[in-house]
Amino acid sequence: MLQFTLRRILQIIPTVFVVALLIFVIFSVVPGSFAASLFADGRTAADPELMARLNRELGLDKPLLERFVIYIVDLAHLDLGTSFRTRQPVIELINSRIWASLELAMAAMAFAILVGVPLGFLAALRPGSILDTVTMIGAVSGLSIPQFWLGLLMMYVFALQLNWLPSFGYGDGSWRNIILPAVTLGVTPLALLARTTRAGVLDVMSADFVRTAHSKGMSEGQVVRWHVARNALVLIVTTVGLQFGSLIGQAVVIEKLFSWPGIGSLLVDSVAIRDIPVVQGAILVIVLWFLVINTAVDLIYAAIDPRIKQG
Amino acid sequence: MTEPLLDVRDLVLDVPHGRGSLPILNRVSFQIHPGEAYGLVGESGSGKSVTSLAIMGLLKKPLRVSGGRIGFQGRDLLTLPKREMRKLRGDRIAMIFQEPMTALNPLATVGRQIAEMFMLHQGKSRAEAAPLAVAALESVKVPNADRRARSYPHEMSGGLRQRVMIAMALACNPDLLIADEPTTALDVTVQAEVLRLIKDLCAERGTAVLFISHDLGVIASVCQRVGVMYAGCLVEENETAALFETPRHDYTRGLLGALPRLGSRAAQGRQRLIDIDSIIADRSRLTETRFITPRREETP
Amino acid sequence: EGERQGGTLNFTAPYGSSFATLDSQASPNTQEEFITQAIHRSLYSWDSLKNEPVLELATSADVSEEGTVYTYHLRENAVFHNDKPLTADDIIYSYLRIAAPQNAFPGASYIANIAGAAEYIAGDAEGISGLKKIDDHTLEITFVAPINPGFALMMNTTAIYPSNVDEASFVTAPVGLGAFKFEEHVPGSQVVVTKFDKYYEEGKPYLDRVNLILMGEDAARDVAFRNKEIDVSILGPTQYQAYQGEEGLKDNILEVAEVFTRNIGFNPAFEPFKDKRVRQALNHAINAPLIIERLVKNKAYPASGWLPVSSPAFDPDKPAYDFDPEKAKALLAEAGYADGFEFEVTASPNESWGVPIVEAILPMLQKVGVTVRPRPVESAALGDAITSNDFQAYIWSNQSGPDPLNALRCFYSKTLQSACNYASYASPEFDALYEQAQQERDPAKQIDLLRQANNIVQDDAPVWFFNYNKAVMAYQPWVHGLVPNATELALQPYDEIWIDETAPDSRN
Amino acid sequence: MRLRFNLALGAFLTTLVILAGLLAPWLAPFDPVLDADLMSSELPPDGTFWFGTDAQGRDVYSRILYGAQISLTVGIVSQVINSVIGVTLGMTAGYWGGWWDDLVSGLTNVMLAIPSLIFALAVMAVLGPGLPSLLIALGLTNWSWTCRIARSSTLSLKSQGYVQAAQTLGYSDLRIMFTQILPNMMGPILVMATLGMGSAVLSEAALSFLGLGIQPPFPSWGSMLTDAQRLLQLAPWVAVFPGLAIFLSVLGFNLLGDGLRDSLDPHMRTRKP
Amino acid sequence: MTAPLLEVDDLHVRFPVAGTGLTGRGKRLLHAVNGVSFSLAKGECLSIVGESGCGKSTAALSIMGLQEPTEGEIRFRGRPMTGPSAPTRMERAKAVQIVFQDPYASLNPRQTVWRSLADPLRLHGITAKSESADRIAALMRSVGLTPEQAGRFPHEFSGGQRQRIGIARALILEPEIVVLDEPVSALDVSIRAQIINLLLDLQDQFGLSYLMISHDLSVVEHMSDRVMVMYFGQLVETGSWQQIFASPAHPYTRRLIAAIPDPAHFGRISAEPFIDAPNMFAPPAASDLTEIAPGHFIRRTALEGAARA
Ligand SMILES: Nc1ncnc2c1ncn2[C@@H]1O[C@H](COP(=O)(O)OP(=O)(O)OP(=O)(O)O)[C@@H](O)[C@H]1O
Ligand SMILES: Nc1ncnc2c1ncn2[C@@H]1O[C@H](COP(=O)(O)OP(=O)(O)OP(=O)(O)O)[C@@H](O)[C@H]1O
Ligand SMILES: [Mg+2]
Ligand SMILES: [Mg+2]
Repeated sequence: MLQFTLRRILQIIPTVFVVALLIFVIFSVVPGSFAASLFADGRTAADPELMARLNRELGLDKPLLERFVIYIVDLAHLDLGTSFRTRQPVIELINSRIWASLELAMAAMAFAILVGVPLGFLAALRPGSILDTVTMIGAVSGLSIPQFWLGLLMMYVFALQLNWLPSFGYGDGSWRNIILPAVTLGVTPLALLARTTRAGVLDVMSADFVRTAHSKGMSEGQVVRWHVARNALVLIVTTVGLQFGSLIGQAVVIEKLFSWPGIGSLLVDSVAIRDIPVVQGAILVIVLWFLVINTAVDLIYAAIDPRIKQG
Repeated sequence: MTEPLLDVRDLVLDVPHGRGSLPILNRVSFQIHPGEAYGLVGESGSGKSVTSLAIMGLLKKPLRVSGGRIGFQGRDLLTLPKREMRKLRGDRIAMIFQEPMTALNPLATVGRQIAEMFMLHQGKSRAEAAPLAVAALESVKVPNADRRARSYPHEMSGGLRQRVMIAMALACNPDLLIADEPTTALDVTVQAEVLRLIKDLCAERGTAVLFISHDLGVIASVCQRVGVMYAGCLVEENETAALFETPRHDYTRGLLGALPRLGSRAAQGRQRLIDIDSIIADRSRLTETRFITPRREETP
Repeated sequence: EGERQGGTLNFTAPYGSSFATLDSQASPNTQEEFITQAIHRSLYSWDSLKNEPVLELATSADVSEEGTVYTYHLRENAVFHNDKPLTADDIIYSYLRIAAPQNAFPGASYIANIAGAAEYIAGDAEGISGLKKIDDHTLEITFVAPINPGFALMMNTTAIYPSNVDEASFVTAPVGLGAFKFEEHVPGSQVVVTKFDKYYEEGKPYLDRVNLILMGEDAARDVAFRNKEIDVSILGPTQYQAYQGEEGLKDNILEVAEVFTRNIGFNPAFEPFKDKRVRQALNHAINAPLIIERLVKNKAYPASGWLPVSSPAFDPDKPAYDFDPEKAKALLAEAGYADGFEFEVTASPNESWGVPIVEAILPMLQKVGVTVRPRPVESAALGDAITSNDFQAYIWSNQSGPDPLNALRCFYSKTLQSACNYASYASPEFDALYEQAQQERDPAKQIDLLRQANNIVQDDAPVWFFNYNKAVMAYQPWVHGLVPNATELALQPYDEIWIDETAPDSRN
Repeated sequence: MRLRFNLALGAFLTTLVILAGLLAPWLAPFDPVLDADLMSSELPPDGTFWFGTDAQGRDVYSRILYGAQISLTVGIVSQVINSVIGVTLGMTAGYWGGWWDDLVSGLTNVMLAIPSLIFALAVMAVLGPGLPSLLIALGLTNWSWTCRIARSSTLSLKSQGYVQAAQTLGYSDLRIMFTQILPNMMGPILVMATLGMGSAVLSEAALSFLGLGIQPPFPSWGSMLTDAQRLLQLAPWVAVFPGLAIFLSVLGFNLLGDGLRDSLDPHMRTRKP
Repeated sequence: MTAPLLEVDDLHVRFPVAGTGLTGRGKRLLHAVNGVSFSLAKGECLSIVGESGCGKSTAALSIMGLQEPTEGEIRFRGRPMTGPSAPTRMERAKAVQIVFQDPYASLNPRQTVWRSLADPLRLHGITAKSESADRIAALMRSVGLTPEQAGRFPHEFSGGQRQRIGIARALILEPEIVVLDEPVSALDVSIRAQIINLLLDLQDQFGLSYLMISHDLSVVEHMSDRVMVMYFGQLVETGSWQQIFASPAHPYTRRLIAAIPDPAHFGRISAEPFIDAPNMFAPPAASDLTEIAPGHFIRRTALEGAARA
């Protein structure tokens, strides 16, 4: 098990390396520059000398290959570089944002799990019932709604019309601020979870060993508790992991809309002003998060499912 | 003759189809006496499995029983309340399925899965049930039962898994064991071991067996009496030896002649195998043919 | 009038969802100026009411004969938040830091006016020769030309930092001379500043605390303002219109003509735009007032020329191009484009000076036979596209004040295209007038020359003159002391602001 | 029963979008770009302007009809690109195995690890806003799932008797892939593509919101919705209709995809009542 | 005996199996086929029997060219089918064809039967419509179907009919050898007889050589001329069908035969004692087969190993 764990963790490294390479290449050909973005709002006249000086100071005048080597060497020392804009280490910037993102992702995921899994379970236990139909229609609708449209609607209804919740921002970090963005963000994973849970439970319910369990004289409830739940969990854990892992990436839009100070809005803002080290750092961290979560899921998986450890 | 343990009478089964229904079983009747091994043979789709599921009360949705009765120890299983039926299942009537791979929960140790029988029917706690499960495994001659009880189904070979199924089925000393093609998925040599196990254990404990197979050879080596099913009907029933010697029904005759028999080439040279289709020209007529028993000798 | 001490102000920073840095000298963005405004002070400051720069950290300044040497007598009561009293050393330290070549700070171009600064910036000198400390509270600065140094040295990027603090800490824990001291930065959310008891202005500030809340999205700001979660909000056009029509909101709106001119710049390298008549025709063909009324919701003043209404050199008598499609067609025909032509406008997504405006002029120009296509670019790529002269036309918003001399520099033919002569304008008449104005020491005459120069630009129409921004701020009824700052309305003197007792409890 | 209803509703909505797109020039009462009269901007829905007008005075109804063309283009083209990339890589990887398989699988894992919206954002930043960039960006982002499915389908089809028979009959690898494997995995690929169309339309909206979508004057639903965001209070219809259009068309694609999957997978069919 | 059509010489097939080490290293080799040699004469039916997983199919796939042998040589009419001078797929196609176990997976569901039969013909240069039509019609009749039925799709046929089509496809290029991998074990009892009869008829008609894999010994006895018994990748006994069934010499062969439930001997289950399974990753060194009677060979080491266990 320890070997398995270590091996899965080691497997992350090449992926991260390729991702780093990929985003370096992409952002080395991106049009626009940090220096020019300083004057983009037209508030100050562009100063070509300043721009040239800035590019030199930021090392942007060096050849591409040299920059890449520096970047990779730094990366190997766990140094994500220095932000063009704030001239702070990127790692500090990310550290100041990642926790808000994690908070949001966890809240959204908690919402999705607490609502989605029970709904999917109940729907699967009574296929064809009204609850099932409504849940499944709701789920496919949840997957079809443009997220920021939903966010806007929620903002207007719950914040403006009903005045129940604050509409934006992190505030002082109270739970009231997180509700709207978390719910908006949680809709997609919720819908997916409800669907996979239902499908998973139905799948397990039609498995032969469930028939065996019935033939032993178990009641429906016992079958579900003793045999179905754990098997369905395997599927649910996968979906939860995939969703949780990619949630931070998906949160970009929601973070922007709700002015949530997470890594997603940092990323978008940094792309807009071409603060490339921050962009690269943020993407790497988001990817790393995805990989770590998925590795964790694999490990959980191995803990639940004895068949995994072998291979 | 003793009172039959299982008395299936005129069992009719169908599935709703449009306004009407499609027949699946057509007035199937047979009896099994305590301690007796009864074989059901027939081609694929003839209704062997649904018969066994009907007895267990495990028919799935579209299938329904629309006539007849299934008597078991004097009670009609078809009218038994669900709770009562649950108590019988596993305790008095147990079942072994074809695929030992999928019939076991992959995420639970086999010991746990056997122990459940004691927890369900004898009110044992988990701790009390565990050693009983090991004992059950020992009874089906699983080596190292103690260690095996802690392993998962995927860690076992097909033959071992089927032994686990047998241990599970026989855990509560049922009066009737239903085995639905328990060896089809196994290698010949393993099949022989499993068959012997079923045969010996049931004989030892006096458990009656309803043994389902499409392989006459397998049936012959386990059962005293055989029923031949065809298209939802029981077309012939007889003592095993008698059935082989003097098959009366065309279908039975076809079935016996369709397969080469070991040693026959050496004895008689290569003979052309019988093509059942050529014997039974009109398959649809067959469903209307009457049930043939040794007592009511009729030819269709 | 009953200024009241105490309370908390929730002020929005509306230009993005984060503060880039707390080091004001390092950032040219408006977003960071909110922090500067609260925490820092520069040598000069902008007087919104007089509409001119005034001395801030000095009580008086003596100017030499030729107008190039200034002797500043610094305030004796000014103290940094770390208790260090302000001395001439701090100013020299700050200007050196701003201009240091390895820093590449945006404020360097303002320091460049000081004698010897250019050499220092280029890395050829150890210090700036024009900066001389006379004593702790007397500083002599020599400028390269007789200019008004106030415009440059009032900028937030030329803020004065204490000379006894580790530089690295400016990014995270700024120390300044302002009325408020830094308390806390919640990244991506807000910066909190609190009252500085030793502030040099007697009795100020009134507020105990200001929360500078980040809120880039209009809609979010709107909702928050209506929920009374924030005390002031910068309004976009549609919100402006909505607020004007609502009881309880419409009375608390502050408007000012800001010193920005929105325009479509024409590249004379593109064949049709070589002809002045084509450029004029386009000015006639577009119904700017209608766009301003309907699309910009009157949150702008129609532009009659380059210099804005609030500029001292603005000429109220010079009429704007009238909307006259017939005349436009005639001009186009004269120029040989009777059948029209097609061109691309490089545009960012900005709602007030971006693609939506191009969309609105598209049918108007179609009517005179000219086909226009937006070429959308990201905001970050707009500057690059324009300064690299890679466009047929662009739509932008450019600063056109408050200093008219500096504003018109962008049409001086010796100014590089990439510097700010984006439309590559070159006119001998204009150049002559401009050079004269540069030398003129009498402010009134200088203004007059600039006014004439401005009118030449208008006649030549190197750009389509669209509008001057009207900045609009909504504030809650309990907020007092806001001023119409033409340089940037959102920048308010926090030390002047106070709130009355009708404010919600959370802020009282 | 429910299966058929869902499939029918999905087919209906999808047909509606296709018809709206194809017939836009005839159905739309106004030009989506040029009929912009600022004097009639932000009018609520009425007899002339069924869905009202937007800030530039354009007819929202006409723009939505034309917007269907763009959404369909985005959905179809991006999914065609996705499927071609995914199927080519997945099928060859599954069929040939070896280092090529390792390479493709590695690449797939990398792509899966980068959230698709962020990858699209990066590609859009490089290519600049606009329809062609968007098609490329979305076409390059979601092939990894298709690739995985194509690979695993190929692996299972490869061991099917008829594929092995084709090898023994002398078919070349390419011929086997095109005549034996590809036709037999079109089902799941089609399902992926249909579902992918929905997410492409959603991604278009999200990218527009982030300032990197298709830019005006093209009447894309995403950019309409983004523009309408600031009008939400003054002229809610400008936001409501494009939002609904996105929702209903994506719902259509999703229901159709689900329906196709269920009807292609008999296992699912028997399970659903 | 005539010159052998097919010769298999010391065939080895090993599969790398991923290890469980830290980086997935420590790969192990699974010896699926371990030194198998035999030859097949024209018109002969040679059967391979053995436990599930003992390498029967792998050996067959190597002969078909679907699995590269790790070692050893396969010759068709003396010409090597493996190694550098191996024939192309096209050339090989006319020598050996295969009939698969699962009739449901062995036909492309998206092609009509006609296309499944016509395409290979076209590929092999028979482009004339009339010629290929004639050949298909004749073949359809030979396997007991009508030419008209060729226009249908596989799902319109029953399992037995599909198996007939599978046989037709194997014969369409007129190969000399047909490999039968469990040709009847997936079929219902009632249909098996038809297919067995058909296979024997076709062998007569076309002078085919069969290499049959089966674990159903009664079918093997019925059809084969010679029988090879395989046990964990190795041949343990080969001989004529009479020798194998009348006087099995290897304990595994004996066990196999004894395990067959025989209707004639109802009530009797015989099971020889268990032999411990050899380790597939470290198989016993191959030793030569010993001839115990003319044409009857047996492997000694395995025998002794088994006897010891
Ligand atoms: N859920 C169902 N719905 C409709 N028909 C069914 C259902 N289950 C079984 N049947 C039909 O009932 C008939 C009998 O099936 P059953 O499974 O009992 O056959 P069997 O004799 O066990 O065959 P096999 O040897 O293949 O297991 C078949 O014709 C089958 O098609
Ligand atoms: N591609 C492969 N990769 C790894 N191992 C394989 C592969 N193919 C077969 N094997 C292994 O090789 C051994 C022999 O397999 P093979 O399919 O030849 O057995 P078989 O005798 O045909 O069995 P059956 O009677 O079950 O068909 C088995 O242990 C199998 O797991
Ligand atoms: Mg059955
Ligand atoms: Mg095999």
